[in-house]
Amino acid sequence: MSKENLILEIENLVVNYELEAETVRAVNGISLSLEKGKIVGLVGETGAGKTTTALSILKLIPDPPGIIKNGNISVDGQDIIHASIEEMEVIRGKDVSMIFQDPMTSLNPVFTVGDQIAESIEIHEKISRNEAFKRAGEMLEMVGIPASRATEYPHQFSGGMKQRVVIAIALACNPKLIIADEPTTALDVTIQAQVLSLIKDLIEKNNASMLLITHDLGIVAEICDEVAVMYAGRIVEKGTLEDIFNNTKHPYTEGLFNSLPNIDDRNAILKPIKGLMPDPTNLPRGCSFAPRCDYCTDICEIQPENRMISHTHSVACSAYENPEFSIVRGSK
Amino acid sequence: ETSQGDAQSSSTGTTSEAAAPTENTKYKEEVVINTGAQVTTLDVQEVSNVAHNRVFKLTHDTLVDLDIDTGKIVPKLAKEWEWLSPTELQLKLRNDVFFHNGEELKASDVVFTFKRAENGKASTGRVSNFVDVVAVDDFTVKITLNKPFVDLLDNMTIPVYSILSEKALIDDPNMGYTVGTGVWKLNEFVSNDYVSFDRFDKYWGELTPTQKLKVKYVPESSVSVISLENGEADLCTDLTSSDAVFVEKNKDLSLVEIDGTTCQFFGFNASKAPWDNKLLRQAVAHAIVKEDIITATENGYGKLATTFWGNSQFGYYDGFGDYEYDLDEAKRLLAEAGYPNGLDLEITVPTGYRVTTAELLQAQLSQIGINVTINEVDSAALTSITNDGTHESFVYGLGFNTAGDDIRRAYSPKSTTNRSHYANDRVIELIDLAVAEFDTDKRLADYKEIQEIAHDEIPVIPLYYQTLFFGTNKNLGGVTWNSTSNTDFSGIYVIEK
Amino acid sequence: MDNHRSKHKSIRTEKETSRQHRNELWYRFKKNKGAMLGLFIIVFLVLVALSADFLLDYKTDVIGQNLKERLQSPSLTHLFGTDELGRDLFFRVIYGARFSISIGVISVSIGLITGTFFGAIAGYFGGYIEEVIMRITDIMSAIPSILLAIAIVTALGASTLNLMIAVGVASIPEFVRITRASVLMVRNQEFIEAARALGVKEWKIIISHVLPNALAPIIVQTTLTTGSSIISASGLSFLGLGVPAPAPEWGSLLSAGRKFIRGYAYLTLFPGMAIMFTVLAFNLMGDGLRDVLDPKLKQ
Amino acid sequence: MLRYILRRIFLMIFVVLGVSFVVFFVINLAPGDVLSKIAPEDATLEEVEALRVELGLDRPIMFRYLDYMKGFVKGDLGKSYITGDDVFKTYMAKLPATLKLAFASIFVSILISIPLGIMAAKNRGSWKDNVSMVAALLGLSMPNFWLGLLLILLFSLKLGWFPTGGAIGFKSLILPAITVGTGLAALLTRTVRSSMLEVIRQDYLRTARAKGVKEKIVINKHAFKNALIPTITIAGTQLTRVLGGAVITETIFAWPGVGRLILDAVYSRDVTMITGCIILKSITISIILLIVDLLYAAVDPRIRAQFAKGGK
Amino acid sequence: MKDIILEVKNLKKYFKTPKGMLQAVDDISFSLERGKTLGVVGESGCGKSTTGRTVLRLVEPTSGEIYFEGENIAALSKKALMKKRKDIQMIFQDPFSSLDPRKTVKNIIAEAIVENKMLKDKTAIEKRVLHLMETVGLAERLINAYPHELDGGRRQRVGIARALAVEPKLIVCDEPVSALDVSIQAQILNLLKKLQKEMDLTYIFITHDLSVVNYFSDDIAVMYLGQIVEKAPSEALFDNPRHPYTQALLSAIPVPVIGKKKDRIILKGEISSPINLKDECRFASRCIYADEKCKSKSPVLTEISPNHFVSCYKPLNF
Ligand SMILES: Nc1ncnc2c1ncn2[C@@H]1O[C@H](COP(=O)(O)OP(=O)(O)OP(=O)(O)O)[C@@H](O)[C@H]1O
Ligand SMILES: Nc1ncnc2c1ncn2[C@@H]1O[C@H](COP(=O)(O)OP(=O)(O)OP(=O)(O)O)[C@@H](O)[C@H]1O
Ligand SMILES: [Mg+2]
Ligand SMILES: [Mg+2]
Repeated sequence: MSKENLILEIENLVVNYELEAETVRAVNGISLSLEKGKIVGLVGETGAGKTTTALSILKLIPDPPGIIKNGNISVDGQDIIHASIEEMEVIRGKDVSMIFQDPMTSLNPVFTVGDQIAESIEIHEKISRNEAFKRAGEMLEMVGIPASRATEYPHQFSGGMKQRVVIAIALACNPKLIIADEPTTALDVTIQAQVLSLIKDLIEKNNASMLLITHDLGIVAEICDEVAVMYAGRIVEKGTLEDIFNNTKHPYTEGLFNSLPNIDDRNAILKPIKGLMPDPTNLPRGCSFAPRCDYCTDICEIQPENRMISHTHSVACSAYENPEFSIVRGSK
Repeated sequence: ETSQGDAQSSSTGTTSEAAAPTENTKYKEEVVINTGAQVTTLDVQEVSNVAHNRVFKLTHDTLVDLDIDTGKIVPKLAKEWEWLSPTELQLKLRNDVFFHNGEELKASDVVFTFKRAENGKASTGRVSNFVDVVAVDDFTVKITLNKPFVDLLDNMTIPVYSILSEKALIDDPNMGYTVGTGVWKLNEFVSNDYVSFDRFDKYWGELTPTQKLKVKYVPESSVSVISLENGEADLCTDLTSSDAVFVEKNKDLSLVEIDGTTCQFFGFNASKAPWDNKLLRQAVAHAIVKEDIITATENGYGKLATTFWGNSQFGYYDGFGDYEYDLDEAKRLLAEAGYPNGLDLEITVPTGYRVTTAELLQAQLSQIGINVTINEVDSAALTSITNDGTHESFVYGLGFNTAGDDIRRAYSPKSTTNRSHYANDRVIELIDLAVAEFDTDKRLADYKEIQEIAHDEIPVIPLYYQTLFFGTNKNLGGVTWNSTSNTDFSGIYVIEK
Repeated sequence: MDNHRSKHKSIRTEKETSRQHRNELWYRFKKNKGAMLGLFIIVFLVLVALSADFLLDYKTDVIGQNLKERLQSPSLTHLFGTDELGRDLFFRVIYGARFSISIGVISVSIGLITGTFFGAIAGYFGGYIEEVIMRITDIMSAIPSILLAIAIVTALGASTLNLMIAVGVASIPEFVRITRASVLMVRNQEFIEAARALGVKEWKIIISHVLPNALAPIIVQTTLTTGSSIISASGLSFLGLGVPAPAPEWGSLLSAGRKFIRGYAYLTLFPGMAIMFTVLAFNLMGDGLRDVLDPKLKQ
Repeated sequence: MLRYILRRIFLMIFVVLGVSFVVFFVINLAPGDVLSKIAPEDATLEEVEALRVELGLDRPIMFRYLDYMKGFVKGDLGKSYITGDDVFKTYMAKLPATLKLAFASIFVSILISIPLGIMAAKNRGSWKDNVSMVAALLGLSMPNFWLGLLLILLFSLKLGWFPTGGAIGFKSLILPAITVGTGLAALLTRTVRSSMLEVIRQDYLRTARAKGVKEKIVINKHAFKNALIPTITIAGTQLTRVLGGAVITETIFAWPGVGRLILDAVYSRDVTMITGCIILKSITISIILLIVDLLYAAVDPRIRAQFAKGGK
Repeated sequence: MKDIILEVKNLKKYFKTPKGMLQAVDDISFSLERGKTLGVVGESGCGKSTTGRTVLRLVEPTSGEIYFEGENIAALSKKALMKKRKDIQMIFQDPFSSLDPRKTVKNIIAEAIVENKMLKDKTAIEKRVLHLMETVGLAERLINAYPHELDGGRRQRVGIARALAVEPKLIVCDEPVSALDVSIQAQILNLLKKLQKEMDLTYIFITHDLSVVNYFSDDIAVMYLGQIVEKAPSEALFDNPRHPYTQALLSAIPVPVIGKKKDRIILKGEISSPINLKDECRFASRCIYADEKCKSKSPVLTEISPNHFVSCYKPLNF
């Protein structure tokens, strides 16, 4: 895996939200890299720090209270952490663009969708307004909306169409990297299916890469090449689809799978993870999953190291100090 | 809201003269007068009060005028006149007078005017004693009265008797009354805001050098003064004593100070118990310190009043002493009236400066055990309260005309101006006698007797005569100053440096 | 479908050491310096108003006249100087707090109670009841508040109580609107439906669920209106419809002093400042409360 | 759209009827009547009564009201008892001055409040925020007449920059507009600030930033246009307030507006004038509110859509 | 003999809107056996919640009958309804807005008990509250907590405890887990299952998550634009969906198993507006099989195999 081939590289990223009374440790030293042309899924529960990670890449963390404490991020070899705001403004929307979770609120209600798509083009390609607007129409056609509707406002669109508009905005300038933050969570299943297949097609067509954030393992199974599982601001397990789904190593990942009702076996019993995610302002010492973990032992008091299981698969669990150790799911 | 009534006055008049004008003096083209009272109509027969009369005198002329220095009646539109009998007055008109619409003034206009006066709200009472007005010829009019009326000529100097143009009112029944014979011709009237005038060059008398005149309504008096200091206005009427100071201090301005005829008084409802009791009223009169009231309400400006009579009105008499400040006597009278421990009294007072007077009365009367509450109302409410007679006492002011018979409205039991509801048959008898009496001495004796009765029964306690302040540009001249409505601004001019 | 946001909160506010809701509000309020200053001034004024009767003798100190000492500039003997009747302005301003504060408080209570009552009914029941209430509100607000006040004061006579009524009545429409809007927001929340499913009676739902949750904007409006009521009352004094003399209500003092505004500026300065700081205090507190109570601004 | 406007006009009729009724009766509650102003000083009590009968003021109020409404239905608002002038004409003569003052003060307040509000919101919690909020509040906390007098003392007397009053020329507008405007500015600043705070949290701003839009444009274009909607609401209601009640400012600056006209009419109990003016005023206000609503529609396409549907 | 606890016949609920009549629920009928769960699935806005609410008469039905234990709820007077209400309860989707933020857990749960005069004594009430909390798995120490201090899962447990407080027989669960994270979701689903077993509860389980409904329900009704398009026992429905919409819906579910890619039926367009609908098959505009007939008259729900109802002119066969 050569560095040139990486579109995104995150090293040891730490992000805190420093509030008046407390500090939320949202991201606690994650490292992640993304090869060109690949789709990587970032999975985790609410509050795991997925969005924070994504926003860090564009340096869009709300500041205050958010602060990038530590770490390196580079996009296509370009250093992000030390880039000025002006430099970032050039990167945003051009090299890296983002699709947000909620199409209902991600579009500005008082501008036409055409304008909102054209704005991005106008900024980055330095072309005239009219031309940009024409391009916006083409983008709309591309996501399956008649160009004639470019002059309409977001409220005139349905949820699925709005999400397509958001996608059109993100893809308007042929970005190299797309960060999709739960792009279909707000949509109905049938619409979700439409949108996902659209995204996938467009990514392939544009030869772009994508970081797909979701909490739906089903979606990951369907379109991702690699997966990273996040828990309490850390990546606990990372690998190819095959590694994670069929060769699960981390107890948390196992818990996630066990929590899902199996559509094919309606009599299978759900085995939820006990307890709750720890309070990010008050993380336990050592492994943050330990309090909920069935396999927890004394060594979990120490922060687990990332351990390569194979050259694609890594896991952060101290239980593997013991070579005998295996989780239930993995053993079956 | 001041109720200075119709007024007409005398000896205090002076004519203001700025540095004597020379050949090539430059005059200000437009002169602006600020007034604190509104002008609601330009029809002389509809309203008669100080603020309106000042304006009426600009556009209209009366048949006769009053010489302020001598107190004599002098010709105006009428060159000469003659009493043919005690009830018949014949007047000869000038024959060089034109109305603003170009028509010549004729006797028929006078006849028309007095005929129309029967329907005017303000004029109807004025002509109720007219039996007939006839045009003897084009320039001679004869007025016949139903009974002798000594004060007729005096009264006829009030603008409500101004002569209107018959032609103008036939041409334009709505606005024709604005056409007069005065030196100023109406340009624009914006009610609640201003009235502006152009000079009428065909005026029969002396013309002023000023081309345009504007009378502006500025309700807030301190603002009015500031606008004078700024040069936005050239003259300010009716300043308060506290504002007058600033005019005095300013070397570009001059202050005109005139003894007023408006008597500020403290009146009782003499027709309602317990204040129908003379003793109670006398007790109060002994407990009041009028000087303090002048000091606090008027910053010391004002002339102490002992009689309820205009101080330039015919028949004015102040030979008897005032009630002495004597708390023991006051308490004795209270006890005699049956209130040894005092009693309650409500003073109804219109909003404004008179409230201070009421506050002082409250403090002073508390000394003799009278517990005063102050009922502050607006002037419309005050009028209806006093008309209905539901009040106990009130603080108000009354402006008098020069004519002696003007006292009638203050003491006639039916008059709305008699807010005390005071009724004394002898007083009425004396008033009736006096107005038909051509012998001046006898008349004066009648009026003296009235004042003695009133002084004893004291239905109103006269407090003081308000001093009037006008602020002017230092270079302003041409104004005939007078205590009340006879102040004549029509000759006004300002010399430009 | 947007439960995303609430999930955030759930994680963040999940504390093993559960801090009480009210304490938290107070904590946030305390951090707002302006609001604290406002509260401080108000508490101070209320204390002054309450103790005025002990500190001063109304008959001598407050309305006792002394013409020999009229119109004296501020000095050690007369901190704020004296007025045209020689009354000590400092004492009058102090005593005036009683009037001005109670005018603010009582007139607001009138607006608050009436407005909230009708607003809640309109918002909760909707339909034609709402239509009627809202149209009447429209009518009331179409009549200029100052005219309404003038009419009331002239009709009922000038007295402190009538002034309060006048100012209070004029503030009703605003309270109706705000309450209604706020109730409308709460009305459609699921917990209201849950209460109904449990068989809770409608009026009880209004009182124990709807109003408490709709209260925040009403509280804010109350503090803000208290300030503006004091201003309105002073405006009425200017028009001669204020608290009758010789009571030293600040608006009356200010308006009585205005003819001396040039020669004896202190006569308007001190009452003016008193009004200004009081109103400012109520406004600061209102703004602070708004920040504290508005759940959207929590972060 | 048309349906919406028609509905509003229908409501306007309803409000007018209610207003006329309330005003007519409320004024009659007050002691004193117009006769105290039109009867001559020297009138006798009988003459006053005669005049009352002549003017029909002796009849029961209900009849007088019905008579008035009869005229009103025919489009006749009656004549002033005091001046005899046509009420409609008088009102219309005063309206321009009032409108001028209202719009000028709204303009002044917008001029102050928008930059101040945006700055405060952008720097929430900082000293800039605190200072501008306190400054805005000070404007609100000063009784209007006091502020007006102080302005006159400073700018007319001391500095001589502006005239003390009267509605002549642009200069005369400035001080009254500031007097009314500062109070409004305080409210507007707060509205701008809080709606900006609201908008600043919205996801679509993040979208805009993610597109690479410059921060300044994000605030001034994307955020502001959204924050404008509540601002227009408040500005609209404030405008109506100024239209009805700048009485005090009008008095101090001798501004010949509607408020003063109504006030004077109240003092003289000129019932036709008061009722007529207030009816006209509420119509003026309704029209302005309608315009404000249409203005929202211009800013906010969602509202435009609602209008198009005819709903509210 | 089946013990039918609820029978809904020709239920309609229309809302007046400025655009026209919104047919939120349009002529649906179903029945439900005691102790069983009926799953209701469908896309956003198809009328699931309205159906649930109408069953409780939280919204007044436009027409139709709702027989609960043989009694027509739709015809009850307000007063009688008040008494009946406690037999049917509801658990809401949004655990945040369904709890009064100003009440403590104790008050929220106790309100139901007090209002229905089930207990009077303070300590008895508190005991009952604690018992209920234990039943739904809430720690005792949370009794005085406010909703905002709780996470979504716990809040949802409070909602459940509140519903249980009045000892209902039927509970309408309106998307009770869709706002929760998977791990919490599983906890709540397990809890609901446990309670059903213990208390012999009957559920109407509304959701848009098909994998959940499959796990949870005995029967499933698929709704589309205010109507039930297919209703069958869960297995039958999943194994053999007959309506084209059901089929598309099932095929759209992403399954967390790699390689398990089904033939996806991607529907064109989106669910259309339920206002002023014409007499045609409501799915016709999105259906690949639709023809003239579908567009001329609305099909009716017919039983095509035992207990399997479909509303389609050409039910598919697999
Ligand atoms: N602006 C903020 N201020 C304070 N805390 C924040 C802020 N944004 C996020 N957090 C906290 O940071 C942590 C991580 O949040 P983040 O949004 O990255 O999670 P996520 O994995 O995207 O969750 P979700 O699945 O809910 O979107 C959470 O505890 C969240 O409450
Ligand atoms: N009170 C109401 N007034 C008007 N329309 C309503 C009302 N309640 C619901 N609707 C409309 O009825 C239709 C069905 O709504 P309902 O809430 O039952 O859908 P749902 O299937 O529960 O959707 P979701 O999955 O979004 O919760 C929707 O179009 C909705 O807009
Ligand atoms: Mg997120
Ligand atoms: Mg629903």
